[in-house]
Amino acid sequence: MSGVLTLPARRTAPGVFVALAVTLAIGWLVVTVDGGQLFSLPTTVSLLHVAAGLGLVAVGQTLVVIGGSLDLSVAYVISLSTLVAAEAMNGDDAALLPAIGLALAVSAAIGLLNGLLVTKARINAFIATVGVGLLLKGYLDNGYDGPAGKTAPALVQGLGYQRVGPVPVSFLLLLAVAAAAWLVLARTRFGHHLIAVGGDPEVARLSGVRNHRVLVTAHVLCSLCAGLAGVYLASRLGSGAPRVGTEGLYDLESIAAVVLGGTALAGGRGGVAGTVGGVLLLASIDAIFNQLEVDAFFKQVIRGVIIIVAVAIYARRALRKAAS
Amino acid sequence: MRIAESRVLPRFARVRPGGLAPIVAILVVLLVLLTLRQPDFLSPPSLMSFLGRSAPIVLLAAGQYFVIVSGEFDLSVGSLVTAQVVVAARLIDSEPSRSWPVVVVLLAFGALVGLVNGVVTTRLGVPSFITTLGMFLILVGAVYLWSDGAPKGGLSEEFRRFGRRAFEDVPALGRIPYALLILLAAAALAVLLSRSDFGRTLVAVGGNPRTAGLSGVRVWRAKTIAFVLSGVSAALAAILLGGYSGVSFQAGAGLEFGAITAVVLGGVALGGGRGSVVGAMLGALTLETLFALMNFYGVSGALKSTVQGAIILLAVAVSSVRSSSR
Amino acid sequence: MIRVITALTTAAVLALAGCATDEPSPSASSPASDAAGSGTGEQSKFFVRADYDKELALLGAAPTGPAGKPWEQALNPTMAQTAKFSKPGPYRICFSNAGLNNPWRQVGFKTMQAEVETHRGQIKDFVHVDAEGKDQKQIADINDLLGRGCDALIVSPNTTATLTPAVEAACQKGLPVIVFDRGVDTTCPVTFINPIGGYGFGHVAAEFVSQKMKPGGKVLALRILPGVDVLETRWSAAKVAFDKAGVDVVGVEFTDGDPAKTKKIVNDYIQRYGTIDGVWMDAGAVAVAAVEAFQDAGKPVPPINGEDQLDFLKLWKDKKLTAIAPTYPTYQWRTPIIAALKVLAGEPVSNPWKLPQPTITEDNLSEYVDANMPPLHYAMCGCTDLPGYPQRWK
Amino acid sequence: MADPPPSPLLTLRGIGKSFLGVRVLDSVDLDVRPGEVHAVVGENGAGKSTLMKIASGVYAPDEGTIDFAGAVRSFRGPRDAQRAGIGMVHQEFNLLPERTVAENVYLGREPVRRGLVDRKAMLSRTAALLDSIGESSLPPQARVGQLGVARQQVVEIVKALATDARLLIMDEPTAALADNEVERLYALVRRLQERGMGVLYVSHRLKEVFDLSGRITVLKDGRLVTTVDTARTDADRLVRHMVGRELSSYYPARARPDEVGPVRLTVHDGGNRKLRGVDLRLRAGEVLGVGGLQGSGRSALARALFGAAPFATGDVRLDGAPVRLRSPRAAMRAGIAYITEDRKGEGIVAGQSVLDNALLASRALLPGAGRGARAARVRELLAAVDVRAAGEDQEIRYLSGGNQQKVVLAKWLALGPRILLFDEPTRGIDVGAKSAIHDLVRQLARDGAAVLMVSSELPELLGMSDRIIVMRDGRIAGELPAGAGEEDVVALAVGAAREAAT
Repeated sequence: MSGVLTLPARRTAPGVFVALAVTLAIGWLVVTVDGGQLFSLPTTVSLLHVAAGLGLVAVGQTLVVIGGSLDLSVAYVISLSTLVAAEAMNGDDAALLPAIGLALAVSAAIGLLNGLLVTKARINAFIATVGVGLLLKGYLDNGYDGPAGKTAPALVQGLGYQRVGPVPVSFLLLLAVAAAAWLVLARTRFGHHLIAVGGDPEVARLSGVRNHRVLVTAHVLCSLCAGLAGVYLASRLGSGAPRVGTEGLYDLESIAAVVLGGTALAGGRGGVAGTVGGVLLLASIDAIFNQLEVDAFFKQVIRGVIIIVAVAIYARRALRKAAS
Repeated sequence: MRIAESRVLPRFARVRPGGLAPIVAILVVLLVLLTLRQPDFLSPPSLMSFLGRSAPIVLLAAGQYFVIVSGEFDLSVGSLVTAQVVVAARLIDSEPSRSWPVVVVLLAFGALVGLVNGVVTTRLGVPSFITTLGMFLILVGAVYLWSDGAPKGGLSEEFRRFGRRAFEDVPALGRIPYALLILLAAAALAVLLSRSDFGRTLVAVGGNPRTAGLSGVRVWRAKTIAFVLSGVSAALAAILLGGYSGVSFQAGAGLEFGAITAVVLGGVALGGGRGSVVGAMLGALTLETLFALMNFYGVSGALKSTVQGAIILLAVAVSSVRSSSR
Repeated sequence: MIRVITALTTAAVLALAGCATDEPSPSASSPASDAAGSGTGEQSKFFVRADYDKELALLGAAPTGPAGKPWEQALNPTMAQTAKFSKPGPYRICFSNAGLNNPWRQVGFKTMQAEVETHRGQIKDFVHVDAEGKDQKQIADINDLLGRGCDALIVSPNTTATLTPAVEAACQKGLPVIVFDRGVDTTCPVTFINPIGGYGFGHVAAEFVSQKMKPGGKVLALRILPGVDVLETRWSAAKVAFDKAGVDVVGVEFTDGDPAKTKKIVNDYIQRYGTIDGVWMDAGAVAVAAVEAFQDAGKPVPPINGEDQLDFLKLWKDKKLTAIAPTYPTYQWRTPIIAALKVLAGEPVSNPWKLPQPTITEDNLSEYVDANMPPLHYAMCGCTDLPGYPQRWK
Repeated sequence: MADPPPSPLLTLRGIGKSFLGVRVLDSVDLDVRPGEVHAVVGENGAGKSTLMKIASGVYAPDEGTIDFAGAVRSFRGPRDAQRAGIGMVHQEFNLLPERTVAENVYLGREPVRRGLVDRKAMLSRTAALLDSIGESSLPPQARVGQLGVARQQVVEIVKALATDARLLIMDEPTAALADNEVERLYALVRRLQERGMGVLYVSHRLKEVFDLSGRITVLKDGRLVTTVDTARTDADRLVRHMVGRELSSYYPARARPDEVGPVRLTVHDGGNRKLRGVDLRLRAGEVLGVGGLQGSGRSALARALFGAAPFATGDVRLDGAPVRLRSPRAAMRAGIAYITEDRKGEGIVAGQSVLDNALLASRALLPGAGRGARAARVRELLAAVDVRAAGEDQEIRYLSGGNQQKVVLAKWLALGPRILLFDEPTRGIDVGAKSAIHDLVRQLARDGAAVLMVSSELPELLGMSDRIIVMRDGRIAGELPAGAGEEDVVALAVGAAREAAT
């Protein structure tokens, strides 16, 4: 027994990064044989942009999933956030910060609602967030018949198109948010409590953790991340778009990225590093298939298979660990 | 063994918490509101056609019930319905004689998808949310791929009558849609099944898998059968839906959420172990009534989802708070 | 907990009540249903009077260009010089596609591929990237294509407003950019190709429906989903026509393109109003379902419009409906290839390039009904002369 | 000695608590002084754990007051109690397997520096705490899931120590500890005592109680029997206080020799991850008791025989024929039933009705067959075991523990088992129902069943068994005949060395 004890508790990097490396290597080979270039500047930039949008949402989603919850309303929150931001800016750089603040505040309020429904009203997170999503959908459908508002030019230039070398500012934003989320999980009391609530709510409660408060906070943070993704998308699109979230399938894709990254859907296990890996994996598949001009529907089949296989592998590993 | 005097009370003294009362109450309120607006809604012809067109979602809810009560999710049913409808159109290709064989193929296909969902979930330890989400992506992608992006062929009238036609000139009722009869038969089967040994065992699996396993239940087998039932119900729903409205890539869109919502509205607990199939089916009927209600009240098309969302949240919140304050 | 429930109750009640008070004006319709003056509610912000007038004028204009080849014709052409893009072939032509997620785009894209095949000598490479209906991905796709040595870039934008910055960025690279179907809010592309457009479509259909029905009759408007510009313009033109004709638009409903939902909606409206005297739709996808709803309810099918999808045309012919099918022709997918080659050869092209937008009526219906093609094929594909017809489209 | 006793740290007055109508505590008074170890003893079901949970804020009392450090408290949760200075070592593990030792120890009160969790401080403080109880070999950054049971218990204790509590509640803290670890715990408790900390110490082991405590409170059936100074009492008197009741002193008559039939089940050299070299013979008509400390392999033996955690090695024979008990189903087919110790976790389906629970095993094993007759038979059985419920459709979670256990028994009896494995058959069951269960167990043996009964309650084990085997470290340490004394069992359970020392 004591031999086992000396093992370090921190686990090695999630398998998703191995998968990412293998995917990129094979992808690079195939694309090169095909006569293309996988790592050309524009392709890399595009890949990172796609990753940035999905990544911001997925990092937030990671937090609620670790807490044993789930947020299926993020797609609508994103759409709403693009609209709030773009309409409040109305093309005026002076309104930039207040508008971003407003968009984030609205998002946070929705997260608060989600959190209260899950904790105080004791509605299963699946139903609660689908329900809130429907509320928002009605608002968007009723209030908007197309893109509205105009993003401040400074934001478009800065967040939307500016880059440092091959790395877009938005991807740096993602890295910053992911690092912040990592810090929150690893180094704040809230983070520790969140992992505990997801791992075993009863243990958390008996240890003096205020489960409800923790879960509500996680939902607020998740919605904030979605709101931030919305601000980013507004900077890319130049305006608010009422269906950008749902068209992008950000709800299901973010969950896919989270589980690809090794976070357990049941909660209590996982982290944002894996999620970023999952996001990069999905974006790389996109990029490779783009280069090869593979049918989008075929890509979808592949994605479905990858998600199932990845989680099956994680499940097998967890099983082996439990047995050892 | 010493035989003591029976302390178990007779059947009429049953206590049944978490029963059908809430969903029946909601349904009645909606029906009253509907009848106030549209007095002839409950007249036989109107009611028959309403029940007929509601059959697919009610069937899906019944199938989803078995999966949810066993503690799992099936998010793949919507895409399965779409796939089935498109496959049916291509296989039948407007050729009447192929209708029956294709019905059989569809049922087998539904069962197969359910089997794969079940085996992957139970044997590979993948959470069913992920398994069926993956299956959702695979089915949608595959069916688009296979049909090259646009449905091919067409459904024969023979195939479509299940979902579209009716026994005409029935005394008192006017017409009885085939779909309604199929629904009634399937619902009766579902009720029987849910009361059967398997059905009760499945509830035990959802309620406490460890107890079930230690009582000799093969948990993985029970759950897999539940997924197969869901797949078969999706096949039936696809046959009726394809019949009702023809071939389209939109045929099954969003039905998985509709079915899960219906089941939860019907008092079935997500996570398993509680609820009845009748409740699930009533939940589906309630959702359909809600849609009709909104049509009759002229709720703006765009606002419908808000009303739907608010009512679902309200109903579920009330019932969950009720049951936890017990 | 109680507070949450109270809030929910309030929301539900407000939502229901808010709509229930629409009672007096039966048109519980999109954006704001309480506008008193017109029966169809407030005009969409997509409605631009000048464009509307221009488009309606184009309906009567005579096309220039080779007869029988509407995809090469232009209405009221205004030529743009392209000499600066002239370069020797063969070319690599790149195409950023909004999506392939509906039959219209599928038929169109196959038509485009076939068109490319007819120019095999001049086009060495045709690069296609599918944005899967996602704005964000299309922006990234366009950026990606800029690094792939394209000689010309064709864009079919997913959303007009949101794709504008990306298209502008592409123009700045000095590449000839050709936009078709939906437009962009910038003049930088070499040309913007599309048929007359949404106003024309909506107007033709609405005129027909209101003329064929009794005056003041009840019309049900069926729309696919809100917020798609092409569809919004169709509806805004229809509104004008309906208001002018003084018909009673009893409902504007979104079907999500789901035939089952369509049938339920139509069925409920038939029950609610007894009869519906006309049906207007912003796209043909669920026209058959709408017709079936009347058939199944045992009611005569009122004047209705569809699109050039074959299932509707067949039904129309078989059941002798009072119908019309304005089109948004898929042959427009041929034109960008033709235009790109012209631009790269330095030949002038019209900008904007307005294509004719034929309407299928009872008179020419039989020309378009082809029992051998699949039900969701679009008759107005202009593809019968292309290589691989009909197999490629089956 | 001459000093007046210091004013109490914790005072409980008139504490009462009921669960679903079952009275588990009735006007209990208790106080703990600073620097005092106050032991609470009583049989299983006496209400000790509930009382501790009330003191630590997990449950709110229905009646009575809690006075801590000079103020009346009404804790709204364990967090309140912790803040006030009451730490608790739980009987069941209260740890997150996925997290490190340090993270578990400081869960809910992580040290913070500049807004962030101070990992260094957390690790060093955990290390210091571990060191202070002589567990410095346990790395603070080890993942708890990788630790053995004993070390997890150590973490559990350290977790409570880390609260800077003024009062520490220890609920059976030594249940999983080895001898040297117990000694260390003693040293630790004494050190805490010197610092002026009060300790509420719940234990079954009288030796510990006498070694450590200053006063002892005896609970019985949810009531206070007495509180005595440890110095003024002895084990005999204490046991009389604990056991002194009429109902449980009665056990049904043992099997007469002519009632014991042939050997039903033999195990030769059975072993798996928790068991080694098990040799066993079980006869029809007898009740074979299995004793031993927690974790000694008692339950593992029952689970191995039931196929839930099968033997990996060895040879099992049923009526002389080899049989492979690889799964519960296989065991059930062979006529074996297993009544688990964890009734809530794996004995019942809480949300299902009495009838559904009683039918579960028959439905699983013989689906569909003769449903009407079977239901009638199960109803008869429910009546026969005297289940008291509002109706057969009542959800089983609303039943008392004893009635739940009877339903579980009916579930197994419906299969007509020939071998019954009882694991703590009367755990958490009120006194009246206990003897009913005892009667049922004996009656089953009398009707020809072979019964194996695991019990940690010595009176029950001694009173019910026709033979007793005692487990230690996954082996059968020895066998005792009917009529053996408690000391014999304890001696075998803890090993001869300890016996000599006592």
